Amino acid sequence: MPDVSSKQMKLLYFAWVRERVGCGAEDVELPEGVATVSDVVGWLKGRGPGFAEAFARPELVRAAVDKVHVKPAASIDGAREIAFFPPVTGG
Amino acid sequence: MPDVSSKQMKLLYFAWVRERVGCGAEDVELPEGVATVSDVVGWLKGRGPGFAEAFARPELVRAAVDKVHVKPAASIDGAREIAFFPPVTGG
Amino acid sequence: MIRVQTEDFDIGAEVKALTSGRTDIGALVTFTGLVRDSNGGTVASMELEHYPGMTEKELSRIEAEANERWPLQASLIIHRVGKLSPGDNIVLVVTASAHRQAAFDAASFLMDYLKTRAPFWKREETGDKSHWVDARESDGEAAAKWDT
Amino acid sequence: MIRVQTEDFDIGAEVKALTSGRTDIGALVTFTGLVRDSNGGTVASMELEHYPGMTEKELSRIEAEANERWPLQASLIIHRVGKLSPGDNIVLVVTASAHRQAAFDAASFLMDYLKTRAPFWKREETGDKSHWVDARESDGEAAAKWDT
Repeated sequence: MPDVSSKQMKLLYFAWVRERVGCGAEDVELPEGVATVSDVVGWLKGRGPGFAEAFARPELVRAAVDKVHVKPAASIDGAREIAFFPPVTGG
Repeated sequence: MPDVSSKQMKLLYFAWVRERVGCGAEDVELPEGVATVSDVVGWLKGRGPGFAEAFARPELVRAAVDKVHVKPAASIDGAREIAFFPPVTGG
Repeated sequence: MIRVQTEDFDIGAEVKALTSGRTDIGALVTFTGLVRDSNGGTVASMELEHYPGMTEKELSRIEAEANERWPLQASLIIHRVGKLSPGDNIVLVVTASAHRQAAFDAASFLMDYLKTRAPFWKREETGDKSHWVDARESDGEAAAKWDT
Repeated sequence: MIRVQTEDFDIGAEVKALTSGRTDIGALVTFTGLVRDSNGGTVASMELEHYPGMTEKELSRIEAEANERWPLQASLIIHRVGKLSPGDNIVLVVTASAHRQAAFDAASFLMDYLKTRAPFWKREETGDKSHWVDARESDGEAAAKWDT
């Protein structure tokens, strides 16, 4: 059974994900059963129209757990920070 | 029958070809029958020990006719300047 | 060495700092990415957003990987963030090696990886409109070719 | 643009001159070749001989060929001649394009062709001995790969 404190999470949003969500960073308490990045996205989509729009096509959104690129299926067990953003366009 | 004046030629030597030949540039009168770069090399080899040494292994020497890289079989018809040098090592 | 900064960089000064007093470098390659006015005079400015902390982490990882793959005497990545104008420098990559092939390949690799992994996002301002630059599929393909 | 000179060059100044006031360049690559002490501290100096007239002709031809093969916004080749010391600059190649692949490929092409076609010869002075640097077979192979 997961530690309750592990559900405290910092979420970060960048570029158009940030603009649609309406904020760049927030601290959230994730509900029970949210175990993967994909689960987080599913939960976020129900939090309001901005979130629904930002994650309407989840395949366009990339994620990083504790500043490391991950796939949607990645576990968030032990994570402190999850970031969501479009494909990068630097360089 | 080739024009006699066409046999007046400027010869240039670079790098170790120049050192072995003993000079960097000279004006020569090529004998009848010397029609290709290879012929010139053959004629040069008989001009003294320095020349013999410089062209002892003709495959190590490159040539340019009027400042354009050529193969040994290239004609020297109409040429004004022939240069001999080792493979280039710039850059 | 990696740096994320708002200020411009000076290619000549960066190269001098890397090579000064050394005699083991035979080949040095620099790549500079600049803000290009891709719309023919209509792009007024560009805003570069990034993910502080992750950016440095990714750039360091990419640089370390280049140094594992090629024998480099020196390497440097500088990426600017914030507001930039057409013609401005965006990114500088420098690689130095004994021979040219390693320097060329490492610089090309660094750019390909940076383009697909470093968390930067560009927004172009055109007149009173702005849009986020789309990722290019060709960048993903360019990065994938190093996986072989 | 091509230049053969005894003086050193300043990468930063050359790049600035090529890019200043332009907004159509997205990618700029420089390659610098330096005198490397390949014998571990024993090379005292290097003498670069060339074939005046033919050198300029060949460099111009190579540069023109690069501009035919890739869409370049700017290109530059500077090659030094005369006496050089370990750590000194020998050659600078700069290529600028809208996109990075063209700039990288063109710079690499220019160096490969220059190495096998431009009439320069290096003599290394080591203590009281000197020897002419041998041409590298790998340079011929590198140049040949562009023929396909």
